[in-house]
This record gives sequence, structure tokens and C-alpha cells, in this order.
Amino acid sequence: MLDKFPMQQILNEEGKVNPDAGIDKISIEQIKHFYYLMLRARLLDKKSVKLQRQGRIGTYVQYEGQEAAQVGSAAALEKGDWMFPTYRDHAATLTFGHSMRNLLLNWRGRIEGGLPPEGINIFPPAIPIASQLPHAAGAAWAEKKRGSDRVSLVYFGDGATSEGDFHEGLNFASVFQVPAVFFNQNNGFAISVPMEKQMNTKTIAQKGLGYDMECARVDGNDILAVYFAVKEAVERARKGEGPTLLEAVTWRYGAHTTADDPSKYRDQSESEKRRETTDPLLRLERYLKNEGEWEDAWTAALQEDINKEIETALEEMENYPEPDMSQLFDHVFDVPTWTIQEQIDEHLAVKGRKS
Amino acid sequence: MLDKFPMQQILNEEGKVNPDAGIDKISIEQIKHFYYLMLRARLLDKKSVKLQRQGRIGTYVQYEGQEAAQVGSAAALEKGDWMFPTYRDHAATLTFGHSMRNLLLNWRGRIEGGLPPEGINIFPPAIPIASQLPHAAGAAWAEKKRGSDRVSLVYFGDGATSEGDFHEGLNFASVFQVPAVFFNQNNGFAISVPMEKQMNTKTIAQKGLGYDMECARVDGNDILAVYFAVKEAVERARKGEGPTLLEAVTWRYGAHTTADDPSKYRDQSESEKRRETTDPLLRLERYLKNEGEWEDAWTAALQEDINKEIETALEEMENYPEPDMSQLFDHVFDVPTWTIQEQIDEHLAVKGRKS
Amino acid sequence: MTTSVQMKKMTMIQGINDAMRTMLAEDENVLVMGQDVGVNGGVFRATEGLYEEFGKERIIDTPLAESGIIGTSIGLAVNGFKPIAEMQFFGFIYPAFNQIMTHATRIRQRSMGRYTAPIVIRAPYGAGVKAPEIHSDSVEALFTHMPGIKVVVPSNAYDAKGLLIESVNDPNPVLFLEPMRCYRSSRVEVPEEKYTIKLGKAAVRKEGEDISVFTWGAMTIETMKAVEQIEKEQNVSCEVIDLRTLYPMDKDTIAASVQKTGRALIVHEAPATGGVSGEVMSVINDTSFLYLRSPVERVCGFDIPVPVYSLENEYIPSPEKIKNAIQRSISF
Amino acid sequence: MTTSVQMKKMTMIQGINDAMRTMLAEDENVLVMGQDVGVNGGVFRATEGLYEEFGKERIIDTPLAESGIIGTSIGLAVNGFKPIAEMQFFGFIYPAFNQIMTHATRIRQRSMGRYTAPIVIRAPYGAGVKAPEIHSDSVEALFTHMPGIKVVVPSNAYDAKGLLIESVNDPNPVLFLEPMRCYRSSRVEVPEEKYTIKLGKAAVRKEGEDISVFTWGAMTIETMKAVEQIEKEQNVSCEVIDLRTLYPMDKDTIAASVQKTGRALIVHEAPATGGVSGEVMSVINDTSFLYLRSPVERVCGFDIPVPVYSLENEYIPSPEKIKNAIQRSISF
Ligand SMILES: Cc1ncc(C[n+]2csc(CCOP(=O)(O)OP(=O)(O)O)c2C)c(N)n1
Ligand SMILES: Cc1ncc(C[n+]2csc(CCOP(=O)(O)OP(=O)(O)O)c2C)c(N)n1
Ligand SMILES: [Mg+2]
Ligand SMILES: [Mg+2]
Repeated sequence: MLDKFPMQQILNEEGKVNPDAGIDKISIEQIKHFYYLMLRARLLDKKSVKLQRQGRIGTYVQYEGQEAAQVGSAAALEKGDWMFPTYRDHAATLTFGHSMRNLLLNWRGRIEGGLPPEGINIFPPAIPIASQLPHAAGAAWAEKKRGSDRVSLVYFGDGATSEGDFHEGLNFASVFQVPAVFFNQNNGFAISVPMEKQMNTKTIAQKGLGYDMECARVDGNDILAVYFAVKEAVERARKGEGPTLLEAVTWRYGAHTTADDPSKYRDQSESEKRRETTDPLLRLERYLKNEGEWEDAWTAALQEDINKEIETALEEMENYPEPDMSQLFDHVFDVPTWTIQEQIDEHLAVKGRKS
Repeated sequence: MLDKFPMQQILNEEGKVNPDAGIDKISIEQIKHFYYLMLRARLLDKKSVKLQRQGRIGTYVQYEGQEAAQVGSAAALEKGDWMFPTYRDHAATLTFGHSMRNLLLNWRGRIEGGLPPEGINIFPPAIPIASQLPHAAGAAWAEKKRGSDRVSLVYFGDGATSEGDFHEGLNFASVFQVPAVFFNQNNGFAISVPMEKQMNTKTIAQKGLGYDMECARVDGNDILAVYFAVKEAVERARKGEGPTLLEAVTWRYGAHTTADDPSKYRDQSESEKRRETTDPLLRLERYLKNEGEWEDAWTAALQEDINKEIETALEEMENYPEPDMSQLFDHVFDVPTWTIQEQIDEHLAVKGRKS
Repeated sequence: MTTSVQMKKMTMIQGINDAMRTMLAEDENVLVMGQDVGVNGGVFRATEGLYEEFGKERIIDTPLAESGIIGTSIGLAVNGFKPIAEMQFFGFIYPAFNQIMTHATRIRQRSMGRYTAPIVIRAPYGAGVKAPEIHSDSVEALFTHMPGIKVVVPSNAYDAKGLLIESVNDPNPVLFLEPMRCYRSSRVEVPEEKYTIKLGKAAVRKEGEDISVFTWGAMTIETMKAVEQIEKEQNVSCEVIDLRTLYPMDKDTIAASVQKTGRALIVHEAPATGGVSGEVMSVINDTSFLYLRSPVERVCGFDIPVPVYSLENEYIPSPEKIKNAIQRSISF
Repeated sequence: MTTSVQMKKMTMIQGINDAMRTMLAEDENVLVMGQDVGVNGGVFRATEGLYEEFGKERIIDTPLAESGIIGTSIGLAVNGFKPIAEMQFFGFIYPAFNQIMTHATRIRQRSMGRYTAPIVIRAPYGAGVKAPEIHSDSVEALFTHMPGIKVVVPSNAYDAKGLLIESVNDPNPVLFLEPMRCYRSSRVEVPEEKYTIKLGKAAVRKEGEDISVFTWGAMTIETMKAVEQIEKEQNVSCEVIDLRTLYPMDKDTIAASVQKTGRALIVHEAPATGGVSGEVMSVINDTSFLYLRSPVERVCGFDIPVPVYSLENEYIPSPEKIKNAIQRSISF
């Protein structure tokens, strides 16, 4: 199937553009903005890993290496659309308007971490693998029923394709022809389990064939390829032409999470090699240099801005008020049941704290 | 995809043979034996429907119309292979050596109904839809681990393809390349839900593409096409060449079960039309007549034999001893836990019956 | 001026149908979805006529996939709709367990109230209708232990209609269990118009002095039978309480009754170990310890899977066993 | 002649690893399967070294699909193998619920003993290790109510090894729950050779006279702490019983203890309503009603999902609450 699902690419490793790919549809400003967004995501990720090492946040889930896939796809959405991330997709949610402070709070085990600013439709990250796919189908279906042109974009990994909910989500979406884009980040591993043990196929895109769903495979480290593929899928969805399955082939440089040791299951020199070759930022840098659009002052300024933004968010995170007991009890039901109310009362009696 | 998965046929509706299909690989005796097996299955089914109307058995699940799919596939197995049926596959299990008496007992709500004679590897019919697919993959995997050449054959309907377990079963089978044949009977309906509402695809065979699994679509009312397709898949499995997904396109003439009223959701004249055209027995009859191999005395004798066999089984069923309380308790665990033992004691104290 | 309420004799399944019709007519965001609920009108005819009346956009025949049904219902619900999702039988809810346990019941808390999934999950349940294996499970205890969902079990048409309407109105997920044996076992007068019954309130089916019998669903049938018989046979007066909502349970009614009678019996169809009886017992323990004159009695299913139907009458708690338990309690 | 048993200090995770190694070496039909159990040695290192020692045919990295893992384990088990299947966290068992509830636990009964599925399902469980959402669930009550499966919860290395070996030997399905907080919380002397501990037998961790405290798993930590404190602070003597097996429960030990002390407290981490405490209470009610001097006390989790980790210490029953409950019971 590899031949049927060639990896769509616009920008190659040298930062050279595929002349047939229609890059003229996008302005240089937009491309530079993509660079900014990826840089922002990367710096936040690097900072977060440091924070974890310093014990200022808990276990953290890295996405370094997957910025093109996440940022490029998120950039193809419009406000009002729905996003369904996993635990690894904060480059996507950040791009789509999530609050940096809240993303950091998430790694402090704070419930606010799952909540985007009001008016931005992002689901809290799904922990049970693949369980978010039916949600995305359902939310998209609601939009279709209302006759709006809003769409759902849902993230999931290569490992997620093995779960029953992957299948049920895609089948519902295709049966009801809902405006959903199923965006797979194939980073080659589900924790330690490589794609070859996860499935017998060489592509994930081909799994769309079982649903007569539009499907394609893109170079997930090429932000332009990702952006255009998702844009096309999103437009199709908006026009009522049904769902799409996209496979973005990518790689996580680091561990599965900061609690994972990748040397147990793979040779990390592969990651080092990729940093020099397929890296999404480097590639855009090369492109911009090729185009004469790269200025050191520009990136330096970006870095400074971003670092400031991160520092501010970090400060906000660290000064954020302690969690309130009410978070435990108040939202399980709209109004606590009597059993919960008794438990609150008992608990407060012991704690002697205000609720 | 219809063009990629043409409906393989050997015997057309007129009982004419496709000259390229290699029918010479099978003797006329074997073909006549197929006719006998299908007739046996059909007469049992018709009798069972009558028994249900007479109140001599409970709700019954018909398979009339699906005899070629079930008998043809079961005939491709060898003793020692494993069969995983649903509630509708007693033509298959009967062919594979299940006891007719036990099949009838099943419709009396008897636990013995799920049990084939010793030495015949048939699982009790799976009630939760699609749950048997992973079992078949697991049992086949066990054979592979042991280095035997035994295979699993698992039955499921068009509706079953929507469940997560369909997907997980196929994925495990393909990842571990186990000797399993996934045999789908696409009878067009899952109770009232037609295939068009169940999936967005026109074939079920194409769902194998998502697993890089061998897959094909056959005329499920053509016993020769079914037999050869399953035989080929089984041989491939025996040789260690992995699993296969087969779609046998068929039709149930009757209701979903005797408790169902198909007129609520479809025009039953379609069934009447099909009895005259695509019927699996009629087709073989026409073939045998075309070949000059049909003798009325032969079928009459077959009918008589079969009717006798059915009468005997029926008598055995009706004279079968009442269910024993031990069936409730004795096999939940190898030895009843104390809670169960206390419950047995209390129960017997009330009932005053022997255990 | 008096308003006269139009009444109509209904079976429980008619009451359920009527409740859905009422809510579908009132709120265009209400959807009915599940296997065979549309064109076919449901395998028990619970949704009969709804497809014709409300059309295919609102009465939806879904693919055969319980996790998909609940999972998409969550997406629909968070995005403004009110799905009433049918599990064709309660024993087929298991494939949806993950979606219910980790999402439907948690999305409200997880989002601090921003997102909610007020789904009603309907499911026919229990033994006694000669259904095949798995179709007869009564595992309500799996859900009373699950934080974030209410569990409701009507036993007659009047309760069914009022409780189902209330469940649809409830802003939380509700599991609405329909004892199959009650579907057509009785006809009672039901108002034709909309009315509601509060969740969490038990119904005293019969007042009595000597023992409180707690039960719900189809077991109300056996219990009423047993109580009628034993009251004829002996000088004993039994109070029968149909809990109707299993979470949250009606603590006050339970306590008041046990404090009056001093004795308690719990009857349920599910296996004894780990059944909802344990929770009723806890409520009694917590509220009425000093009132108890004898140990709380239980008459429940065995710790075994509900058997195939030739043996299901052996499985289902019988009036005889209920009578014995009352006897044991009284003469302790 | 004396045989000297070689002992070794082990953490609980080492005891578990050792048990699997022992059984893998003894019986070539034993398999270990699950996500990341092979090359990676398990996310908690429970299967460390097994892949290297026994190879990829016996230590199997499966696809990420719990229903598939249990479903294929059933096929493997019926066809002669003995799978030890890992759920990466107990909160991820839900997608496999259908396979466990309708098949693993029923195939023996359904086939009148012809087919059996003696699978051991291992799962790390419980809160207190700052894991993300869903990872910390403790829903053992879902399985104690499920006919056809035994439920085991060790709290230390010695019990873990002996109970896990016994679970592998058991001809029935066993759910083997491993409190994550106990994985490395203590090191105890464990025989290097094979030994077993019978399922269904509780361990008296500490004898006492005034109250029986029943608990298991990680809650043994809080309970022992509370008991130590309160015995120092007051003139009270507590008996602490680690149930170890939750189904079947050790009725005799429970009864004997309550009949001695006259008071009972149950401590568990799972939500109170519908928790296993209800069943302990039933056992006490059934066996020791006349011995009880005060209502049975419970200290349990709240009726809410286990929270994200910033609040999990608020959720987990504290020694303080346990002490309060002991106090309440004693001074009733
Ligand atoms: C249902 C379920 N099973 C197991 C896990 C544990 N787990 C967390 S992440 C992960 C691997 C996921 O791999 P993939 O889908 O490829 O996404 P990635 O982490 O690579 O982004 C596993 C097994 C889980 N979260 N949910
Ligand atoms: C998990 C589950 N959900 C629902 C049902 C109820 N049910 C029984 S048969 C059936 C339709 C099955 O259709 P299909 O797979 O096409 O097989 P067929 O009956 O047509 O042979 C349904 C929904 C079930 N048995 N199991
Ligand atoms: Mg991955
Ligand atoms: Mg069908």
C-alpha cells in the first residue's frame, strides 16, 4: 500500500519546495508565522522538560519533533471548530488558543489544565487511548444537525489505531458523513511498541479504505504538507463532503513521557540523526534561508518574545491559587447528591477548611 | 471498491458453471454431498420454525437462505480445526459435526445446546456480537505456537463489522499472522438495520485492506464458490501464510428470529423473489439437472433419511432429562466458592430437591 | 375551576414510549438513538411510531456498536443535544463501559462544569422472559458504584413515564433500567400529559409494621406476591418499598421504615455478593443500627451468571424464599 | 535434616516479577502478554528481564487494545495456554469489560466445564503515585460482583509472590490487583523458591481486642499508621486484617475477629457507595449481628472520580479519618 499512499511532501529536508504542490497559495508571512508557532511550541516543550527535572511540574509528556504535525493541523482550523487532543497535543491546543498557563497547570495535576479559554472548543485531553474519536464524530454530527459549517479535528497516535474505538469512531463518522478530520500522528511508537508490532500495515492512511473514507498520508514534519492536507480535509468537511483520515508521519525525539526511558526499546541515535535531517523547524529555517527570508534578528526577537511569554505563564502557574476542595465535589453532578454532601461535610469537619 | 472486490462465483443462478473456476477440482459425489448437507440443514431449519410455532421450542434463529455460506465454509474444515459460530450458524456447526439433538436443546434454553460432541472443536455460540473474533484469533495463535497446522474459522454477520472487537480481532490476527479465517455472512441486515446504515462501504471484504489481510468477496449462495474460497484461505492458514477475511454475500429469507417481524423494515417479497432465483439449493439442483445427475428418487431418499434423523433428534430432545440444578452452580468455578455453596444449600433447603 | 387530567391505561412500555414522545415534542434537541430504534420501532417496541413522527434526523438507527453509540452521544451532548441512547439489552452495555465510566460520567467534573453530557441510557434488563444468555443480566451495582451517573429502575407505567421525563430533564447522565418482565405485566392509569417524578425518591408500595422489604424493578412482583401470601398465612404486617432510584438512594425513606419496623429484608435479582443490597444495608447500618431487632436479610440471585432460560426460574428469587426470609427475620 | 529456605529482601514489584519468572520457568504454557511488557519490561518494570529470559514467543508485546488482549487470551487459554495478561493500569481495563464479563468468566459454565479460561489479569491500581486521570481508579467492586472470577490484592512482596503463583495455578480466571503505592513502599523477606498462599484467606496484620479494622492493598499503609497512632494516644487495641482476597472473601476470619472485638471498621480507597465495604458489612451482618456493639464504620473514598493528582491526597482516606472512625465506633 505504500505506493498507493505516498508521503505527500511540499518542503523537503533541504527546505526545497515541490514545484507542483501549490505553495503559492500561502504567503511568506504565513509561513513565517508557522515558524513562529512551531518555535513557540518547541520552546515551551523544552522548558517543560526542564521544569519537570527541577520538580516544578510532575510527569510531563513531550512532543518535541511533532511540532509541524500539531501546529500545521491546528492552524487549519477556525475559531468555533472543535479540537479533541490527547495528552501529547499541547502544541496543537496552544496553537488553537489554549492558555499556556493552563497547559502548565495540567502538569501540576491541576484540573484547570484541561480547560481552554471560554469560547475555544477544546476538549480536555483524552487519557484512555482512542476514546476521543467517537466524541469528535459526535460533536461534528451535532454541527451537521444544526446545519453549521463547523468541524471537528481529532488527534490520536499510531497505537490508538488498535483500539476498538478507533474503528467505531471512523465508522460512525463515515456512516453519518459528519464533518470530522481524523488526524493521526504516526510517531512510530506507542510507548515502547513500534508500529510493526502494532499493525501489519505499512501505512495508517490505508485504514480509511475500510470505511470508504477519504484518506492520505503526509510528511508530518513538513508543516506545509500538513497544513494543506488538513485544510483540504477541513474544507471538504465544511462543505458537507464527509470525514477524512490523515496520517502524518512523524517522530518524537524524546521519551514517551519524562517517566519513560527510551533506551530500553530503541536506539536514541535515530532521534539525534533526525534532528539534523527531518526536523520540522530546521526545514522551515532552510526554506526561509533559501528564500532569503531568514534574518537572525527576527528569530532572536521571536525567541525573546516567546521566552517572555513562557516566563509569564510560568509565573502565573506558580502563583496560581491552591486547588479548592470544591473541585473535588462540585462538578460530579450539577448538585451534589446526599452521599457526596455527607462526604463533603465529614471531610470538612476533619480538615477544618473552608469548602 | 465493488470493482476491486467482484463477487466470485462458480455456479450462476441457472446452475451453469463458470468454465474458468476450476470446478474439476471437485467430484460430482462431493457436489451431491453438498446438496445433501444443505438439504439437511434446510429441513432442520424448517422443522425448527414449526417447532417454535407449536411451542415445543422457544425463540428460534433461522438461517434459511444462508445454507451455502454455512455448509460450504464448514465443509472446508478438517476435524481438529476450530469453529466459532454465532447464534445463527447451526447449519455450519451441524455440518462440522455438532449433534442435532443438542442444537435443538439449545432452543429449549438448555446449556447442553452449546456443546458439540467430544473431540469436535466448536465454541458455544457467541451472543455478544463480534466478541468471538478475538477468541478465534487467540485459539489460532495457540495452534501456531504449538506448531500444528490447525486453523480457526469464525462466523459473524454484517452488523458485527461495526463492533470494536471486529477490528481488534482482525488486527491481532494480522499482527501475529495467525491461522484464522474470518468468514463474514453478509445477509444485508442486522435485525432491521440494512447494510447501508451499518457502514459506508459497499463491500465488507475491503475492510481487510486496513490490516493488509487477504480478503475476497464471494457469492454466498454459491456453495462451490464459498467452498473453494474458504478452502484456499484455510490452506493458506495451514501453511502459515496468515489470516483471511472473506465476505459471503447472502440473504436470510425469514425474520431475524421467530420473535422478529421483518415486515416492519423490509418488503418480504424480496425474499420470495430470491427463493426462485438465487437460492443455494435450487441452484445446485439446476446444476445437477444440467449435468444429468439429478434423480427424483435420490432426493426423495435423502429427504426421507433426513426427516428420520430429525425425528430421532427431536425425540431425543423431548425425552432429554430435565436440567439439573448442578448446571447452575457446578461450573462457575472449578469448585464452588463458599458463597455459592451456601447459596446451593439454601436453595436446596427451599426446593427440597436433590442437587 | 378544576383542571381534569386525562388518564389512560398503559403498560410500562407504553409509558416509556409516551415519555420519549413527550420530550421529543417538547425539546428539539432530544434525540433517540440505538440499534433498531428507528424504522423497526425497537425490539420491544419502545420507540414504536417515533421514527414516523419525528423522522430520521431525530430517531436514529445506529451501527451495531455500543461504544460508538455512547461515545458519539457524548460528543452530541457536549455540543448541545440530549441523546436518549438505547442499549438493546443491558447485557450489551459492557462494550460501552469505558465510554460511560471514563467520559459520560466524568466530563462535567473534568471540565469544572463547562462541558456536560446529560445522556439518558435506556436498557431493558433482568431475567424471566426466556431470553438467550447475556440478555438477562441485572448488573445495576456496576453503575451505582460509578461516580457521576444516576441509576433509575421503574416497575410500572406511571413511574416509568414520570421518571423517564425527569431523567431526560436531569442535567446529569442517567442510566434508566427497564425490567423486561414489567414491560407488559400490568396496566395502570397514567396521565396523558407531562408530569415528572423526582429521582432519588422511593415509593412505599404497601405500609406495614413488622418488617421493611426493600426491592425494585421486577422483584416488586415476587415481593408483593410473597407479602400477600405471608400476611394471609400469618399474623405479620410487611412494609414494601420500591426504591425506584438506586443512586442516589432514598435514605430517609429507608431509615424511617426500618426505624418503624425494626427489621429489614432486601430483595434483588442480581448476584448477592457485591449487589446493591450491600448499599441498602450500609444505609440501614448508618441510620438505624439501634432500631434493628434482627440481622438484615437478603434474598438475591446466586453468585453465578444468569443461566440459560430452562433454569432461569431456579435463579430468580422466588416468593417462597422471600417468605422464608421474612419468617427468619421475624422469628430471630 | 533441615532444609534451609533461601530468603531475599524484595519490593512488591520484585515479588511479582519473581512469581512470573517462577511460573514461566515451570510451565511452558504460561505466557505473559500486554502493552510494553516485552522489550520494555513493563512501565513499572514488573516484567523486567522476562523477555530476555523467555523470548518473544512467551513474553508478548501486544497491540494497544485491551479487549483484544483479553479476547485473544481467552482463545489461547481455552486452547491450552495460561496467559498472564497485563492491563497497563486498572483504569484501562474498561475496554475489556465485555470480554471479561461475558466470556472469560462464563466460558466454563457455558460449556459445562469443557472449556476453561484460567487467565490471570494483572493490573497496577489505586491512587497516590501522582499519575494522570483514570490511572488511579480502584474499582475492585466491579469485579467482586462479577460471577466467575476471583479478585486478589496483595499489599507486600511476600503475599504478592505467593498469591500470584497461586493465581497462575488456579484453574479459574483471577484478577490480580497491584496497589501501585505498595510496589516499592516496603521490602520484606521473600523465599527465593516457589511457594503459594491460598486464595480466600485474609492475613491478621495485627491482633487487637477492641475493634476489627478490615482493609487491603495500599490502605493497609494508612490503616497501620492510624492504628499505631491511636494505640499510642489512647487506651485502645485494634485488630487489623488485610483481606488479600476480595472474592471469595475470608468469612471465617472476618466473623472470628468481629465476634472477638464487637466492633468493625472497613477502610477502602474506592468510592463508598457500592464499594466492597458493603459486602464486608453483609458478612458481618450475616455472621455476627449479635456481637456488634456499634454500627459498622466505613472510611472510604468519596463518591467521585479519583481526582487529578493535585487533589489526590484529599481523596485518599487519611489516618486521621481512620482514627476518627475508630473513635466513633469505640465511643458509640
Ligand atoms: C485504553 C488505554 N490503554 C493504555 C493506556 C496507556 N498508554 C498511555 S499512552 C500509550 C501509548 C499510546 O501510543 P500512541 O497512540 O502511538 O500515541 P503516542 O503516545 O505515541 O502519542 C499507552 C499504552 C491508555 N492511556 N489508555
Ligand atoms: C454486543 C451486542 N449488541 C447487540 C446485540 C443484539 N443483537 C442480536 S443479533 C443483532 C444483529 C446482528 O446482525 P449481524 O451481525 O448482521 O448478524 P445476523 O443476525 O444478521 O446474522 C443484534 C443487534 C447483541 N447480541 N450483542
Ligand atoms: Mg505513537
Ligand atoms: Mg446480518
